[in-house]
Amino acid sequence: MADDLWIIGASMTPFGRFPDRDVIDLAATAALDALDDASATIAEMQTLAVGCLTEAPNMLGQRLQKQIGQTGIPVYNVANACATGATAVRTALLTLKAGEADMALAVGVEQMGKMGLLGSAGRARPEPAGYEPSGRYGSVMPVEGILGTQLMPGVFAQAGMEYAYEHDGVGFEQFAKVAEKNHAHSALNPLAQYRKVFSLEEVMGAEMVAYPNTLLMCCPTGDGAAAVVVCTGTKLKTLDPGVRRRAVKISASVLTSDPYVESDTAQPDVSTLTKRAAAQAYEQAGLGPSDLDLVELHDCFATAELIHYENLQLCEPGGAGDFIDRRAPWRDGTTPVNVSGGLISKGHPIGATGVANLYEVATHLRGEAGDRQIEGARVGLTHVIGLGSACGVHILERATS
Amino acid sequence: MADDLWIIGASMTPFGRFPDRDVIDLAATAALDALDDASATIAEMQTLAVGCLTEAPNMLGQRLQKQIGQTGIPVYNVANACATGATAVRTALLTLKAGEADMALAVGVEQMGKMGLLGSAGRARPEPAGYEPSGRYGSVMPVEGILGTQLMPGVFAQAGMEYAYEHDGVGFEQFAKVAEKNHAHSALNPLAQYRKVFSLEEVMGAEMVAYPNTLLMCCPTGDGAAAVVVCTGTKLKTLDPGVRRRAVKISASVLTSDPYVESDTAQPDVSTLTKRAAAQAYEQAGLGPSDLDLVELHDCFATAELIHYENLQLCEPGGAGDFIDRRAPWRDGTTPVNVSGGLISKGHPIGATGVANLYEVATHLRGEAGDRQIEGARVGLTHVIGLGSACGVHILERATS
Amino acid sequence: MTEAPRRVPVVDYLSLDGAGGPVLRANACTACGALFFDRRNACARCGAREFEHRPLGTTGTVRAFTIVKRAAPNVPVPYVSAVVALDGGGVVKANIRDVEPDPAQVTLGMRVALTTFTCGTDVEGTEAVAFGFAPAT
Amino acid sequence: MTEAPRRVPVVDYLSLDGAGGPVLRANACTACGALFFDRRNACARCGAREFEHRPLGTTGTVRAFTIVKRAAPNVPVPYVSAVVALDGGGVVKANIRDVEPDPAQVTLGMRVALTTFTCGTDVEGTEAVAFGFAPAT
Ligand SMILES: [Zn+2]
Ligand SMILES: [Zn+2]
Repeated sequence: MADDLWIIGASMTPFGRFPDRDVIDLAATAALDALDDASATIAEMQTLAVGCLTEAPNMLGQRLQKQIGQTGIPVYNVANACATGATAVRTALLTLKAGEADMALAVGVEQMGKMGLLGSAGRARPEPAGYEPSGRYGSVMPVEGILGTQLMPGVFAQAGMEYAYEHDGVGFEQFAKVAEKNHAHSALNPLAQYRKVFSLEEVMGAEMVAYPNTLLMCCPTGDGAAAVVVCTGTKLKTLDPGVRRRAVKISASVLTSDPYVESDTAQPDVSTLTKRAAAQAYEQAGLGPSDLDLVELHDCFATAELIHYENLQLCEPGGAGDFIDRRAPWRDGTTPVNVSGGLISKGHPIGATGVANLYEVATHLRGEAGDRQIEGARVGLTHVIGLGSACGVHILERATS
Repeated sequence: MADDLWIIGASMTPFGRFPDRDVIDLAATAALDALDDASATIAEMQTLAVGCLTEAPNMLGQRLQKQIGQTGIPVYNVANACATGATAVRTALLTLKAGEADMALAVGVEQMGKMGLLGSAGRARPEPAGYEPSGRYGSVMPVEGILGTQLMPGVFAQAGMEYAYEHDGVGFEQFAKVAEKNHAHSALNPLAQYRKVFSLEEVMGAEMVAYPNTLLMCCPTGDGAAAVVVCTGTKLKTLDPGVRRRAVKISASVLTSDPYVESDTAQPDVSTLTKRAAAQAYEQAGLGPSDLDLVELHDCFATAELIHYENLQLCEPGGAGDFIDRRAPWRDGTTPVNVSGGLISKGHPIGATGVANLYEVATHLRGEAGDRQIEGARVGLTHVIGLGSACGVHILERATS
Repeated sequence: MTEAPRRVPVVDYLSLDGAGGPVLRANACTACGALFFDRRNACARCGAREFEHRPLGTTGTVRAFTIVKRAAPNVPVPYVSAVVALDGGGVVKANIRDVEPDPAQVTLGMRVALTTFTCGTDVEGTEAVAFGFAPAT
Repeated sequence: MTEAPRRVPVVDYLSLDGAGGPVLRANACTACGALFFDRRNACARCGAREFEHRPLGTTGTVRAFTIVKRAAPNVPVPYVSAVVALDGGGVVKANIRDVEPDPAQVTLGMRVALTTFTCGTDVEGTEAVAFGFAPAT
């Protein structure tokens, strides 16, 4: 009954700052490039799923159709924080699995401009009028900074520090090594927002944002888009040999939310849902972490990448510090992680990220990654997490024929 | 291969203004009520789909889980303008059809407060600085009111007037009769935001908003939520007889977007995508308009309802004026339309609407609609349209066993 | 540095300097002829990606109208908004000028002709020029 | 009309008037015991809908911390934010007070005790009282 699922077209725009383009330009560029890559037209797409966090309420999918082809197909505008792009892909895949489409287009896009590391929370707090309790905590004023921090750099810093509390051999230096690696990797990626190599000392000596995350250990804001054309195995058999040869199999597609844990009252738990998603994905694919030739995981902050080594079973339990110390996730290591440069240096236009990591892995599996190619890559895993929380994991395989 | 799809739990909160509750309270109330109605628990739900336009970027699904049960299941936050709620239901259904779930929860919710008929467009226009062309039309200032109106009341007014241009027997009075009917219907619905009967003269004499729509021909803003628990036919067979007896079959579920038409350059075409959705739905269900015992359609404005009589094939081509003139869509007519009071009087909390109309039809099919019950109802159709555009149509049938 | 222009069109698909007077110009798909007024990535009708500028007719027919009485604070009401099908192709939305904003005075199917008017002046004294339609015979 | 209170807790799960001094109070699920600080619709852990108020322990252990150096404009930096596991149950986020905001001075696993401080004064002179934690032995 279950049909295979395939990526036959993939694209991403360069990530960066594009003030002269609008969010539709970015989405249209990625969509048209993915269609071209698939040797397909918009008329062949039977569903469209679009992920864009900031434009989620604004019919971006339909606005995109008006620029690339209004064919009347179902459009899903989805959002799931930093897992928004992965959710768009999953939604497109659902329509394939449900038998409602045999070819579909998923687009992730975001235009963030220079909104800054703290987002809207970076703006000044209004002066207090009379105190009146409001909201679910009966707070009489905004409590950010008064009752700890709930902003991203601090939340992920504390998530990393909790791992350090529980496991030996993890500290500021290990976290910094993650960023050193991703900056180094990005130098090989022409699509990355930044391509500058930094020494470990430079990473550790950069402006401290939220210890242990320095500015060079935090992903930037930026603009960009990515898209994939997906189809069923049955459909794939009808397509041209050139398309079939470059097709990449989606061996697992998983979305999870965070199950209850006691510490949710302090801050979201980014580990349990990732562990669950990874376990489900390995089971779906019939593969294990040792089969992975490369991994694109959600390094929104260096502290996050380190704990995901364990969450994704890339290292032994408790062994994430050792894993980075022995350079296992470097591109010439045993399990290359974020050879694109990762969110930290490739960039993180929110809605685009979960689609762009599929583009990255697919490009390696196709042997088309140029200077940054992981030679002979056959299997790769992508991972994103949106705080609050949503986790998307996909496992891709090179076509065996 | 294809399994049946069923609604086993349905709920809606009263629609109105609830400044003392937050959007999560509304969503949680509807969700818990729907679970209770299905004799199910959150632990049995395998996916959660949430539709809320204003909260689309803000992880509302996960925030709801934190109030009703964090079970780790996939969460989809979706948006499609006024078709947002229907899209949430469709997404939940996709996960059933895809074999990823056998029971799922879909919630639609919106807390609009008193944002006013014109939404954010009702605010004052800033004074012009130096003129600089910007945006896709190279406009040097906001053009609302200068190059016609693109606000909802005017767009739907013009859509209605275009129908009047093309067909005889349609004018101000016919549009007003639609609102007269829906206000009258709402008097029987304890969940409606307004329950006041108005004469045709009162409707026509009310403050003119955008001719031919007077204030009594426009839906209000408001707060509310609705939820459904859906499951597969295979799962249904395992449930208690009491649940099975009240189960309502989803015989069709369709989502469309607007295909290209020449007049898109002036304003969105709300008819073609509705016509396509209806045709697809009738085909899926193996039913026709004459089989319908009641219809809940998207009467955001009285002009809209009138043209949807034809779009949904409830009347003969060109016959919408005659259809309302002979009171066919009244609750004692041949095809009762919006016996809930419709958006015009029941209210229109955006994300809730597409789920609430499923609640309404399901409640009639179960014979549980109290004073407003359409006796012996066996088949009903729901329709929503979000401008820009997305159209959702569902056909429901009473269980035959 | 050139001096700032004294009159600018309120949207770039209004051309003020045509030989025959003001005219609306569309992006026409070179593959299928579909007309668009905005900056394009591809054709909504056929997906092709090439366009050419084309001036449209200056007369047309009112296919639909509304009389707006409740609007944003700075927008004078009442006014007549209409969907106008231009002779020779193209459908556009604009205000109907030079007519009473009264349902008895505006008729579906009425013939109209393009007109322009000043819709604002910026801090530098530049006038923004908008288009509308006026009854024609 | 009563006179406005002079001191209010910054959040309602901080109780200032307990017999033993300030204390955090949780909504505890009567079915499974899960603790929550916010207004509840149902239990995130088990789905039950009944809760009772329960005072929590005033000492605990730092499970994680960060030292925030870049913050919103009105928030003084640097400061130490921490995840504190309370003795007897409950996990909460707050600032660590009375300690240098230096990684050499804050240690994972350090013992802390609840403390309160004034975090603002409104136009009527009412003081808002927040909680934090200070090193304990
Ligand atoms: Zn074309
Ligand atoms: Zn519980």
